[in-house]
Amino acid sequence: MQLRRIIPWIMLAVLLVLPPVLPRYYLYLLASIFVIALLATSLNFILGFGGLLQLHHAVFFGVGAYTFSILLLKTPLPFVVAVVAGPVAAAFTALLIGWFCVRSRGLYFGMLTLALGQLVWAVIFRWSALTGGDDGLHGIPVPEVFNSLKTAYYVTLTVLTVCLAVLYLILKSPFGLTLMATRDNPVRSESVGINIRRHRLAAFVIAGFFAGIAGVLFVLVEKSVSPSLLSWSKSAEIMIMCLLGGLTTFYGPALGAGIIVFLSMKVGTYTEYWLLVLGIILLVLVLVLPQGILGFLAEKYSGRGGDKGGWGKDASG
Amino acid sequence: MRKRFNLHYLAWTVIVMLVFGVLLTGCGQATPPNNSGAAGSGGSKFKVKVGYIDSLSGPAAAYGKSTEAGIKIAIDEVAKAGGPTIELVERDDSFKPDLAEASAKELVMNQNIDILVGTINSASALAVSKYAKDNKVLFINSDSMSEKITGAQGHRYVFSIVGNTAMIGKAGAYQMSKMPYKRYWLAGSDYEFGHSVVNSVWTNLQQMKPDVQKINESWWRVGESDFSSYINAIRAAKPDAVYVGSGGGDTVAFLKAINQSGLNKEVPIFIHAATDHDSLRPLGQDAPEGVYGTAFYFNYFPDNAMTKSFGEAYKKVTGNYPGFAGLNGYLTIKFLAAAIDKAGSTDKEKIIDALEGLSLDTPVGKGTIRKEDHQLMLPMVFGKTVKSANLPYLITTDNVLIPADKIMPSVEEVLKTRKK
Amino acid sequence: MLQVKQVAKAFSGFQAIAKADLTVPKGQVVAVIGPNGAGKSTLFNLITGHLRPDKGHILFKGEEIGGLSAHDICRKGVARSFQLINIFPRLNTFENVQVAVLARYRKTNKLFTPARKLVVEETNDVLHKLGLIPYRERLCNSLSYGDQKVLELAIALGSQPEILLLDEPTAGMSPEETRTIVKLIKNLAQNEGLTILLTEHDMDLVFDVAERLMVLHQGQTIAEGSPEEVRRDKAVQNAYLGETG
Amino acid sequence: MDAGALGSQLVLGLSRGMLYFIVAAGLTLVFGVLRIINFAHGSFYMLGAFLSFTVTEMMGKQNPNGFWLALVVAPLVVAAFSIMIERGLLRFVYGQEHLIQMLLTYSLVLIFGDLVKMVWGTEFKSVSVPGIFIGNLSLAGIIIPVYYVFMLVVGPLVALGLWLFLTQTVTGKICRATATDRQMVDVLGINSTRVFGTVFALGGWLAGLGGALMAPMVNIGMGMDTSMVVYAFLVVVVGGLGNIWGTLISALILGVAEALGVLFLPNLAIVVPYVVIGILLIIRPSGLLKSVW
Repeated sequence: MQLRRIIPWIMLAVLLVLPPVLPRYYLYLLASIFVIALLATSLNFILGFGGLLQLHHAVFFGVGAYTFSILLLKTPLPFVVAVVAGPVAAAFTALLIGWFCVRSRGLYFGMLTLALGQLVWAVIFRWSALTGGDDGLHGIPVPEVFNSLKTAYYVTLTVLTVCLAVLYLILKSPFGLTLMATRDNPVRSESVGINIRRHRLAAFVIAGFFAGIAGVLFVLVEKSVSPSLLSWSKSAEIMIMCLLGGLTTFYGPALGAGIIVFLSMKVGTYTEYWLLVLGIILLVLVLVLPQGILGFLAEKYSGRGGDKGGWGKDASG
Repeated sequence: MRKRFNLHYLAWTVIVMLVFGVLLTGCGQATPPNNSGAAGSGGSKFKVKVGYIDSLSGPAAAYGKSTEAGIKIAIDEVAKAGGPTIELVERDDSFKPDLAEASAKELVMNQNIDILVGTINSASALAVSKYAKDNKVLFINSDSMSEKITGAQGHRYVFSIVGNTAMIGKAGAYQMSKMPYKRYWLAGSDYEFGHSVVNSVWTNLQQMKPDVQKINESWWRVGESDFSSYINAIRAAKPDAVYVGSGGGDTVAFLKAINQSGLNKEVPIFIHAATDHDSLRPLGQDAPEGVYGTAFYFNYFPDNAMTKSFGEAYKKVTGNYPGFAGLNGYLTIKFLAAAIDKAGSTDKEKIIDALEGLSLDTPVGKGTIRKEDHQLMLPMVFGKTVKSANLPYLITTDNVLIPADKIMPSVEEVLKTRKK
Repeated sequence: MLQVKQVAKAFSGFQAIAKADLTVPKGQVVAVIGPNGAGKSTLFNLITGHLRPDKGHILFKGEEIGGLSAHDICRKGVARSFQLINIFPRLNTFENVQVAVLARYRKTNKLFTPARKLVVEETNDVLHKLGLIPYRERLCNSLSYGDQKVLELAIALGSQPEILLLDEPTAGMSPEETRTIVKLIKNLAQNEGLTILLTEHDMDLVFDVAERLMVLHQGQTIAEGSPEEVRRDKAVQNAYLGETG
Repeated sequence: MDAGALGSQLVLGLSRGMLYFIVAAGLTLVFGVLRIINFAHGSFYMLGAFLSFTVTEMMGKQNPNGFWLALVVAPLVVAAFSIMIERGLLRFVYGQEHLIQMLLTYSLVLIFGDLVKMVWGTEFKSVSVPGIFIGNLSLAGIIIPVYYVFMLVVGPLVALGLWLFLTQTVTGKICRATATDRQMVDVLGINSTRVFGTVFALGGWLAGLGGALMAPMVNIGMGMDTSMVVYAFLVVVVGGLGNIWGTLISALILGVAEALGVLFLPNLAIVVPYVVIGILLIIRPSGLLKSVW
């Protein structure tokens, strides 16, 4: 129990002192892992803790990234405004999509997020005057300081840490407790006076907001955007990260993101069949380790965490 | 309970073994296959690592794989002829621009490579180009036909070996302006490539032949499976001619639909790359006759020794004759190798200087890299599809070589787009 | 306090409730009885807003609540327990009740205050009342069946209702556990002055705790009144008591 | 705008709708009975097309019987694959959550994508239309390619076959009952998982049939799985998840809407289906017909 509390702090300390000794490339790789880790954690906020089948989370990531890029590239608005606008636009998109989706439950919710997410994708793909269509936007003029990999590393790490802390606080707050209650038992939640639709919508918007932050970070690191950011294969990839790390655990998705991003790079250097490898990993995971790595460890070394029933049995209710 | 845990250990073992297995088997293949016969001849003293990023899987894999084959053939040829030894480091971007950019960074930062080539996806090429600019590494665009690469977003560190949408449009308009048709229907795949080709054709055609009219335009989604309703709408409008700007896979499918509907017998149709071998070969005898098309390359025209030798070399490796994507890869390496020899160095800045204005003989004729915008100027070919007497697929007839100066946008025009 | 008037509900052709009437006076314990499939659970679901009545009125303190959503009805002061265990399996006992208390105080939207510092006293109060304090930190799917049933009740009490609906509170319980529950119910009614509406199989229990009965048969109210009146009612004897002997 | 063009467009729209229906029907059937969102449906479709290519190649490219043989063989092989997947993999996750089941099918998408690339390579491929289907049929100013007439026959035949299967056979009846009320079926002592294999195979067969039917019209290559499966999902959602007749209606609406969009708004045709889908979803968020959900 003690150890579990300390590990995140140790990780943070190690990551803080790493840059001087790390080769450039690994700084970059870690920075992009931080971005994806935030994205995956924001998904897990509603998927693992809210029990909502969000099948197209990359949409909010993309909307955040695109809003930020377009404002920087095509308007004279100051950097700070663009930084704020990205997540806000993502949250607003989440509000729109969520408003339709929370009326249905379980798989139907999932299908609607998928369908509506594809609509957003189509808009971005089509509206080439604004978004550059499938060519994307490149050379986003982010302030000079972000051109240094070290800055990018520390900025992404700081934002990730702060966002994880905030998400953690939210999960431990009455809002989070209630969210988990609606996941565990929607019917009962209603009958103790929780407006589950509104509560789920709020959670959906929060998750969209944090995905938007990840989108902004992505642009800071990569300085370009393209519609593939909000393709559904991207969404599936994030879901795989959550599953790999453990859906019922808080740090699982971040761990999963680290593993998948790192592996995709490593495997990519040896073979063009990375997707096959990913598919096999996923298959094995689903069949024998559905509670994920951290879920498994939690189950093994302490009572709570990845519990037997697994995830979201009642989410379909 | 016991059984459950055993299962978990099994899972862990399988995952760990899988990961290591992939890493290990990968290591075996990691050495590039092309430098075997090279060093022996004691030729050039230059050795260089080139990073190659392309879509080797995903919807455009057909072109990526074809370019890859062209590149490998050129590497062998260059080495045998005593040129630089080129070690190719490949990365698959699966048609995803974010993956392409990440791969570029990995190649540059982790593998210490400062020459990159690729990629069929325009967004990938633009992203890699931008990264190359910021980090002062050389990027030679081998496949992407976006005119932004050497146009609006061009810079010192990017070169393009393949023709672009502006050139395609100008070449198409040049040929169409010689024909009597006035009322046009425009159509295409609804994405950047389709729109820029059609725009370029239409603006150029209006300049060359002011009395042309556009009846309407129609756009289908990339990967459309059913063209009958589009063909019916075109048929109903009774245009004099149709111009189509469609992506690779869509071109094949659209040609098939033309053949089934017989539209080619009612109205002249112009499609860029409809005459390309990669579009016609898959269709066998099911391709429509009489469709006009510009292309970057025919493997049988102009009939010269280089055309033949490259065609045969490519066929030996892949089993098929090459289309334009194969030539792209081939020319990319040829120009790079020539530049290294000319520069007498593998220093990227010197290679860039050497590439500027470099001329080489190619299967399509003499090609020169324009100094000002780093775009390769190469003639284009134009022809009309026809059934072949002895081949199982269609070829072209009435072939024309469109000289490079007729299809290149002027330097001023290009540099003006960069100012904006 | 609660009035059900001429309520009807059908499920794709099947008339679950044809014509139900019920009056629950303030401070009384009222029981709805009837054979299996008489529509007792459906009636409960109609009152608590999990289902929407096709016809008729449901009045709570003179205010129409028929057709309102479940959470709105709960906020007006109607809480219920469920026949089958219906708790939050992956929260601990304390949190299970805390959720209800938080909802009662409209504090579920607080984002940044740690939940463990909020409404602790109120929650502990409820746990104490039902003797669940020893299990405070236990993950509730590790509790015994009987304790889970008690927790079920505790969650309902967490909403601090004015009227409590108990759907088969002793279903599946051992005689000893049943006695505990009966004691709890009596205690709630007498000491807390809570109005209680319950359905129950165990007739001894019903006649022990209920001050008023309503008999539902094939979706219709066939009798309503004091236990003695109902016991003497001919229709009831035919329809219900007669069958069970 | 002459009436002939409008008429042709309507008929073409219907035939396009039939195509969507054939592919989407399997998806919705599997969803209704197994409650699994089968992402691998697109892979089955792709497999059907590639198998059809192989069969026609083996028969000789110009042999008209190749097409017919492919139409029989390809769907059956895909169905066989489906059974293997159901028995070998899916079976073990029936007790699991939706997400887990869904991700299992997604892993198949990844695996099949690369396996197809390994087996068939990346070059574009094409299947010939048999000679009798080349050309147009002309009737009262309405011009339709013969192959589309064929589609217009096959589509309703498939629908009819499904209807007969679901209403006249015991397995079909169990399927319908399972889709409507799983619990009730279990209470009646019918082991509902028993029909899962059959249904999954049927779903695979339909996808394979779709692939084989589309093969003569499309360019067979990488990526045809995902471009189709997303579209099929939209059709299924609009129709009402799990409801085959809803899928039929929504497929036809979308097909006709698209065809009319091409005629009247040719430069915006691509957004028409999305607008239609958006409107339908706003009007009926849970699909056109009552979903079994």
